[in-house]
Amino acid sequence: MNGLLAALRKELLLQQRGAAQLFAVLVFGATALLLFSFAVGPNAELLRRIAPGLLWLALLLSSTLTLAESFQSEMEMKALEGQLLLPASPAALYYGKALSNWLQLTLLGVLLVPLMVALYDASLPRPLALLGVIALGAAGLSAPGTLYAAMTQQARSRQTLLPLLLFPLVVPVLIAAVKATALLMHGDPMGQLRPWVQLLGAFDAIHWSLCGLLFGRVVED
Amino acid sequence: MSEMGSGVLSGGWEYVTAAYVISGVILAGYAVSVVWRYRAELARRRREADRQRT
Amino acid sequence: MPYAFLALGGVLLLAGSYIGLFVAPEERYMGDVYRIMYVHVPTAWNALLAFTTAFVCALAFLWKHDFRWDARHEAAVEGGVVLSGLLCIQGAIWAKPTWGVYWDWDPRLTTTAVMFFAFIGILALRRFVDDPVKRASWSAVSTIIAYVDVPIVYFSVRWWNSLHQMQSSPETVSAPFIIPLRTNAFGVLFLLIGLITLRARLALLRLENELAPPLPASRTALSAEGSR
Amino acid sequence: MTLQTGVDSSPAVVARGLSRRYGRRWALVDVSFELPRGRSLMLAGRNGSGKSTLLRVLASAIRPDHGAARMLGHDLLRERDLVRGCSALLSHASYLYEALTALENLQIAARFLGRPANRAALLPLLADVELDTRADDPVQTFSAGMRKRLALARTLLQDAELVLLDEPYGELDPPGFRLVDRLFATLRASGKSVLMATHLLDRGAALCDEGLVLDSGRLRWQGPARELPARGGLDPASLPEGGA
Repeated sequence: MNGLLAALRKELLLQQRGAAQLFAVLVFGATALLLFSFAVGPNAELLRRIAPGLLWLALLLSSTLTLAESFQSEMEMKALEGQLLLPASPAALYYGKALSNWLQLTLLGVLLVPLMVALYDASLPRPLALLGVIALGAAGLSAPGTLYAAMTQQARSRQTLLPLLLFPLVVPVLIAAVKATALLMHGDPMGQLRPWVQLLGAFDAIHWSLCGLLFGRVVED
Repeated sequence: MSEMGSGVLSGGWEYVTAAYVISGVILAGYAVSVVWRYRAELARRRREADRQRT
Repeated sequence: MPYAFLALGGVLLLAGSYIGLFVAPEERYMGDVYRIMYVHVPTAWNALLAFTTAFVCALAFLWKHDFRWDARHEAAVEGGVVLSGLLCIQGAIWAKPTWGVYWDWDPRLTTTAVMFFAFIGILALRRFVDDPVKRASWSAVSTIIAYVDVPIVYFSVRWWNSLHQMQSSPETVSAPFIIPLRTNAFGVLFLLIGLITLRARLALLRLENELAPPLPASRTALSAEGSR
Repeated sequence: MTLQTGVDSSPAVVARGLSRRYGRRWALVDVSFELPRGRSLMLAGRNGSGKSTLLRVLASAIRPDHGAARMLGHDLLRERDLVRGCSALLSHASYLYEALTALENLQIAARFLGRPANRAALLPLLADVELDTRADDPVQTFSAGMRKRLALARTLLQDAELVLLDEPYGELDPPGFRLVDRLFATLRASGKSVLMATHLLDRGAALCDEGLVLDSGRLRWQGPARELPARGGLDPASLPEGGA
């Protein structure tokens, strides 16, 4: 518990210095949203309908940048190894990092929403519920993403490897988050929101526990 | 080519043939590649052992 | 030994396919097209079996730290990738005459495609990591996560595509349908066993080439008790 | 928490047949030695002779492929966390964050250790390595020698019974040399056991009790540290076969 607290304060310090990086990723996500509309064409009706999907695609694409970056400073001077030798438990280090990534991705998602509303003329009837869905979806990206980033940051051709490993894995997150967002934005006459949120919750629960268990085998020799 | 009769899907042998041929080619191809790579590795080892002896 | 499995698997596959193509009767609704099932279903079973084997080998490696499990793991992942790739192609060929499109977002087929990409990613990871120890642990960890992910993917795709749910499986209860199906299933199984064994041997040979030869028997008594 | 009676009096290091390979190369082959508690040992050998590997194995940063060791009575393989709790490694990698300040880097380590992490508690440590005036500058503005000093402070912060120093003199200026000498003496005076890998034979021999020479990962000579310079130290050819 103490270790987790220490890990969280470490992440807080690192995030303060990395604010510029978060901004750059945000610009990347915004550019992606803009480009999607060019790919689809100036069809307002169609854009409004697929807005939830485009939002999550933009978030997914930018998440790989955030995730990869989060281990850059850990591996540069082997700071992570130094903490393991103190000793800090791998689980505490993992959950600290995963929580920090989750926070950043949620923030990113929240900041992309107004842009989506403006670009695609999407309606936003339940903003708080949407925040909840974004938080759950971001948690689903962050848990396996943090683990894989720890691996790929030490491998050759890491830029390709992280999405290659992560994207197939988070198909359920993408499906459930897009569905839930769409139901929130376009109305939910059949009451279908609940099972999708539950699916997101189940994915998060499984991956947050499993990846925490396995992280030690990734960072320890 | 296909005659609609009693709701039975008729014809379609070209799909069946394609499926069997592709399955055969991929399975046989993979089997050959594994055997070939294994043999090549064994041969490489033998060459290396010979070179070390001389 | 593995060659015997390969030969047996090949013979069974030829026999099963012959029965399935020319002896077994037409199916009531699907006519002749259903005959694809005799290769499709055995491929599906064995693809799942290969990934399950990979999962077990990954657990065993993390538990035992023995590189023989890493070699088997690599072999099983590769076999599973080949079979699941084949499965997607077969599924697409079957979907065209039955549904009119090559890809129908059928939950089983889509899950197979996701698995195919997930495990291809693991093969790529193995390519890009030079240290054998890290490569083995990392790919084992990835296999465990990917395998646990499979049921979640399946359910999410099923709910997602619940609008047109037509899991039309041909009737396979009566004997003339069962015989070619089982023959081919065992055919692919034996082929898979032979290929995984051979591929694991190859992986072990390559591993021995990457790792320094084991040290000559040590002089100190305590040194027999190593970590791996 | 081991209640074994032997733990408190057990030697600092008992290594038996430690071996470690990197890919095709054995970096460490069958190294066995003992270091009594409270003593210091100097590791000598050429570049790539396995000094760093040995220290990293003993610090449990990497696992040995063969062999076993007990550090202050704790098993290196089965009681990793206990070993890590009682040993501190000054490594080639500085274990620092470039973007953070000197003080923040120490604070991170102090929080993991459960020590007070406020400014007042950590500034004296920075003063020990003569970095107190640069406490609030980010590490990326530091020179290599200053990073070494900060890494040294981080190692001392752990206050471990067993201190493993990999090239502590590397990249330091002459005042830095004297600083390390002073810190070394303090460690010895407080009863810590110290292992130090260094190329500076005369300096190391003056400070350490025992000496140990590695060559291509093998133990080539073992004896009192003061005899090391006389034996030509870094040139293994001049050493007697099999030593000790």
